[in-house]
Amino acid sequence: PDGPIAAANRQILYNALAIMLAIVVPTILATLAFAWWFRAGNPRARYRPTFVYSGRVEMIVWSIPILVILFLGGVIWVGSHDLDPRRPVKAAAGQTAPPLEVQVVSLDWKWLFIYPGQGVATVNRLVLPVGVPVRFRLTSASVMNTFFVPRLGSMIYTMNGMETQVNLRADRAGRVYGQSAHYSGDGFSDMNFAVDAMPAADFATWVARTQGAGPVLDAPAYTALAQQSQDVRPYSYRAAQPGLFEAIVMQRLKPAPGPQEGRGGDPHVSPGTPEIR
Amino acid sequence: MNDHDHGDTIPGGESPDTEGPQGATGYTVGLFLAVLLTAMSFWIASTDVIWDPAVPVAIVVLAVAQMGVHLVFFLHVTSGPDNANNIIALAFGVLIVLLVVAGSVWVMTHLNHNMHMAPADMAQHMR
Amino acid sequence: MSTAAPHPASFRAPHDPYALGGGRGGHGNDGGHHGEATGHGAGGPASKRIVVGYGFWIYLLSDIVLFSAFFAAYAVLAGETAGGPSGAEIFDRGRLAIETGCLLLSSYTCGLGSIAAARRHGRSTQLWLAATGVLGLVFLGIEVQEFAALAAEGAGPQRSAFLSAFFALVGLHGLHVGIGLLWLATMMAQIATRGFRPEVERRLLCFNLFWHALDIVWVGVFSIVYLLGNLG
Amino acid sequence: MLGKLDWSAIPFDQPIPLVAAGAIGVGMLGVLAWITRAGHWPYLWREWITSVDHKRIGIMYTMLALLMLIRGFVDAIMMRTQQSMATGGAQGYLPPEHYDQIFSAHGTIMIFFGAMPFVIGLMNFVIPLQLGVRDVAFPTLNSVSFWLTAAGALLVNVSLVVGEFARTGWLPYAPLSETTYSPGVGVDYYLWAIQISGVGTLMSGVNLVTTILKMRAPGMSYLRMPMFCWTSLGSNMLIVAAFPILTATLAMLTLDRYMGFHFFTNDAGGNMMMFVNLIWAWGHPEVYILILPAFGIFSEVFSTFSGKPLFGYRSMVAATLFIVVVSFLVWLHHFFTMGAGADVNAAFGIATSVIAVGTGVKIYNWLFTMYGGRVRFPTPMLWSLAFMVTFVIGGMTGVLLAVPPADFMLHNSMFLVAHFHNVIVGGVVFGAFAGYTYWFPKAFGFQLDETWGRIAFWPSVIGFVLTFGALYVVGLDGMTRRLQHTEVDEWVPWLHVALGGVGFMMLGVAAQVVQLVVSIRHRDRLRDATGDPWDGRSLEWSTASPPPFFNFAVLPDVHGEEVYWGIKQKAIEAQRLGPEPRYEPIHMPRNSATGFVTAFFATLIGFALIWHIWWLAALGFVGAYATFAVFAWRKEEEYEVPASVVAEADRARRAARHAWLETQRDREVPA
Ligand code: HEO
Ligand code: HEM
Ligand SMILES: [Cu+2]
Repeated sequence: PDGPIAAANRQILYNALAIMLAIVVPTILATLAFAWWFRAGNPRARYRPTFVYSGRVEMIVWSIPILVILFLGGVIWVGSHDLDPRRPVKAAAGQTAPPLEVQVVSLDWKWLFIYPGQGVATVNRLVLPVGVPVRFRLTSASVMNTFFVPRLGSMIYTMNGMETQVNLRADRAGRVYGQSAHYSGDGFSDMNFAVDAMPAADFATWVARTQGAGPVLDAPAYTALAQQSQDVRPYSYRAAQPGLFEAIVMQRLKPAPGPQEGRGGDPHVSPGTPEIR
Repeated sequence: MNDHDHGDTIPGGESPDTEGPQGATGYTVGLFLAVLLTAMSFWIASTDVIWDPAVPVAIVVLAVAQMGVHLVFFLHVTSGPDNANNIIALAFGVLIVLLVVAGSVWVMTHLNHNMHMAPADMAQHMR
Repeated sequence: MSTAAPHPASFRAPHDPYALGGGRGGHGNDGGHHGEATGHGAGGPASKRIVVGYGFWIYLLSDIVLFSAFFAAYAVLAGETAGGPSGAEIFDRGRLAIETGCLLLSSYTCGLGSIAAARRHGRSTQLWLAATGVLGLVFLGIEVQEFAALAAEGAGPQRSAFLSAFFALVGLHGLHVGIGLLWLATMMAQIATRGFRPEVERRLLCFNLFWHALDIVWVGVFSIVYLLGNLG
Repeated sequence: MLGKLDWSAIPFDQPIPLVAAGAIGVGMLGVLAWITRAGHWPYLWREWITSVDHKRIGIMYTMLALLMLIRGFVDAIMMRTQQSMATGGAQGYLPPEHYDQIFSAHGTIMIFFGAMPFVIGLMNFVIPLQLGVRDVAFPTLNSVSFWLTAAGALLVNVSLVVGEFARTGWLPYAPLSETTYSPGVGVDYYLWAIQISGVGTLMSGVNLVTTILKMRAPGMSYLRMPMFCWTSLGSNMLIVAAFPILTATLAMLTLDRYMGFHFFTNDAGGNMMMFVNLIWAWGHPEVYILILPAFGIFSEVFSTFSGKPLFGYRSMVAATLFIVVVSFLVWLHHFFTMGAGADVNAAFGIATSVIAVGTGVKIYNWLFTMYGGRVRFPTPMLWSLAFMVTFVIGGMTGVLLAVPPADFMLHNSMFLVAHFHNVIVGGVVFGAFAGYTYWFPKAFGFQLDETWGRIAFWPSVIGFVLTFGALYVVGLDGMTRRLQHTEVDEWVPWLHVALGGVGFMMLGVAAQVVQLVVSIRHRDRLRDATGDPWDGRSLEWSTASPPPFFNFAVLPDVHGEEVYWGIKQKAIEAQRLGPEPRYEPIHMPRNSATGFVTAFFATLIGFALIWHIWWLAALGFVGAYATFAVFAWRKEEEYEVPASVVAEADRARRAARHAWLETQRDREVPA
């Protein structure tokens, strides 16, 4: 599902890498060459113990990095603005469907994806139509996480009581890997999810099928989901209560409670703390 | 120049020339100025004479002025020739303080702006 | 072994370092003015007084940076009242004026104390220091009372992020004042038992710096926290 | 009575830490028993524990660092093994709650108790010698600093057996580190260990800044200071300016955890982004605190072993100061992906890449230091060359991460892990090793065995390149950091390569240990009588090895740059030393137990607070104040060394020098 964002990220990355390699590699070679040629045992090398300053060398020494950084600085400025996560992406050529909104909630330790327009929700599985711009609105039920699908591009943090945004687009059908890029506790390693990109028609079918089966996501169901659990298999909700995401962001639904008694992993290692408040 | 210290000075040091009545005078002048500036701050905070949005600015400026008074009259930090090291250290400190405070506020304002839903925004989403 | 080579321009060292003499062998407290020295402070190690005073100055700057982090936190969190009281609702300007007056005056008495000490007037030094201590105690008393009153009203630091930042910043200053008082008491005992020995004088110098610096921090606190906070 | 502490705190069900700690405990008891039996306590107490000699303290710092580097390396081996085992559904041998402690402890120990004490130790040892003075500005404070650092290290290691360590990473991001999500004592161990050692570091920074600015030999103007002193000055200025931010940030987290404050909590208006912001306002300068002294070491090494003064000295000074200031302008690059917006990201991205200019200048000046030189390749020089070759790659990947759109793909990935190990190991650790091998003969009077030095060097470098090269690859392929197990098959071969690399590094570490043992055993053969085994250029080489406790019989009189080099050439030319100086009595600071006692109470307070044993904490504070009062009332800070003692030591040194001059009779001195 590579899309325009991932492509642009990657191109910038490789461009920057190339321009820097162009001066870093010669630097490495020169280091080895100088050390070798001027080794103490080489009678052909001229010993010039007074060569300790040269205006010309200083000029070059300061200006090469400055020039590279000037160029990179430009790339940074333009790139930061062009690829600002909040900036909407365009639809793929020939694609007319309106942008899709997906609300993302990171929980301990799984991902909840809510499709407000479709009324459904999924856990640990993200389904996207190909070519359609997707606007992700993200928050966290407890600690910080980072929403990251390497093949789609830019990552973004999720935080409780706050909303972040990222705009992405998948251009090819298929399944790729998504994960949290920010450590969030013991169950972190299983905070990954499958991303399925499919043609718009298939997406519609999927939505319809999902609406037909599975539990309902309302406040009590969310509260149950917010308990800590690891390695959760993907499943879906046939209906998600409207406004749930906003309620989480506004903290009308309380932050997740964290570890139960024994508190996280092994009770013997972590004696609980009485609440001091 | 004090031969003993080959010209070095330190903040707060009572060097010979500030001894005697001069020294006490310095502290008294400092106290007077500080009281004046403090009083002005308090006054500005409670009066309507100043244009409202300018009040915080005035208070900050007065605070800076008063810090300067303290430095000069109580801590004896001056721009004298032997004071270079003290001033450089102070300048570095002030630079860091400004960077940390202003930088944090700048960064955090942007983050908060991008992250908190404004209530109006919220209402629209809730409908 | 590589061939020896003189250093270019600056090569004019006349003798072996072991032969350096001129009798500058003491531990840094007798370095005279060095004729050929270039640049500031190049005349050999500074005197102990300078070294101690400067070291403490550097420490104070780091302390100011510590405060600045709390100031930054306060600036960021000042609006986060979480439904609890705001600054305008809890700050009392009368009390603030007394606190400020006490601290300012104590800076003054502290300064006079240092002048008395420079003149080796034992009695008046002690008197001025005692005055400083009393003023500091009054300041601290008022602050503790303010904190207790706020906590009793349910506006303790646990109430909101704003109050957390407020209590931490003002409390940190108060903590410094408290430590200063402890130090002051120790100093006075030392002057009483020891008289004006050089190390006592150096410590007195540091105490002075410390106390004045606390006053400077307080200027920031009363301006930014209280006066600006009171504007609502 | 004992707060939260009871038997359940000891992880009887976890064999690995228990056995490890048991082994360490038995080892330590054995050492203590041996010391007791051999009757070494009085000597240790007198000459080391209560010593305020900057050289002794520097050596103790370095020894602590070496121990902790090994401890951290063991963690690294465990992590690499786990990650290469736990793939494709397998869970490996370390469950998450254990693995998470390991990477947190590894990062914490390596940075705070490995790298920091190493560079601080070297600075402590070298700076007064290079400045031509007898000690640092505040010798007793110096001892306090060291012992507080040791106290912090002790607390971290105690967490291995009593309770747990933090499971929040080396920087305890809120709200994960808040009581709600980390109710155990792990984060508290972290907080108190770092606060205690942080105070030590801050005081050490104050001490060394004052030393460099106010305690130089006569004539040693700023532009005559060796480069190492300059970069140390920069590093310590950064300590003084940055560590208070760390202290403040961790204090806020502590208030949250202990008293229910709301700085960074999810509820009541707390703002976790403020934690991230503040911690990096310290964290970024921190990495330059580490690398700047290393830059100084490389400057000394390149110039010594190229037989040339440092190229572009003034340029280097400028670049150092440039880095000091700019390092305070870039911290946001650690959270580009938090969403501050395009303008902020771009500004910090550009500021970050600007650092590459200052660093690049340094790289090229070292390059031209070799140009036209007569380059020798003993171990310190090998480490330095390896640094040049690898660090430019690490720096380059750093600049890559400073490009926000690229960082959006690489943040928190293994690529990042590879970047910072590339600069820390290739820069700081190689620098520390270069410094260690370079100044070892100065400290102990005999050289380290060169053969074993080379044997240690090659596998270390090869292993390093393999390990972190592999991590760059998986990072580019999207692998994130801190994963206890993985499920992506493409990563597996690379994780094995990384494990192989660590295997090589183990050989290197082992060889380094062997080198030390072999060198000590053959110290007579490796003895250096002249005090100047490398044909050095700065003042530390002018005194004996090991230097007498007063460093210099008479303070050197500095005329020009590289004063010692100039004098040496004159002496060789004239075939004689200067006339014997007039020896005078010297005042030296007295030993003091203050540091040790302070650290004892600090450990007590820390432990008591971690376990909520309030009465013990109160007791600790009383003890700390009592220590202060006793210290304040002590009588004589200094004692006098009679001129005869000074003369005797110095005449012995002069005799050795004379003998050495004889051997230089035929050395040509070019015009
Ligand atoms: C000693 C330690 C050290 C050093 C020296 C550096 C040096 C640099 N670092 Fe790194 N770093 C260090 C330690 C860390 N960094 C990190 C993370 C980190 C991140 C955040 C990434 C992320 O979280 O997503 C960025 C953007 C950088 C950038 C840089 C840059 C630009 C430099 C520059 O200083 C490098 C300059 C050197 C160069 C460029 C090479 C030589 C120059 C030449 C040859 C001149 C010509 C070259 C050019 C013009 C490009 N670092 C982290 C992660 C912490 C964590 O998250 O846990 C750590 C520990
Ligand atoms: C020499 C061999 C070393 C090896 C093999 C090694 C290996 C590792 C590994 C495997 C990780 C965890 C990566 C992950 O998050 O998945 C890690 C993290 C880390 N290492 Fe090292 N390391 C080494 C040396 C060092 C040194 C010398 C330092 C610092 C001075 C250091 C500092 C860190 C830090 C700060 C982290 C991050 C910890 C965290 O995620 O919280 N390492 N290292
Ligand atoms: Cu950084």
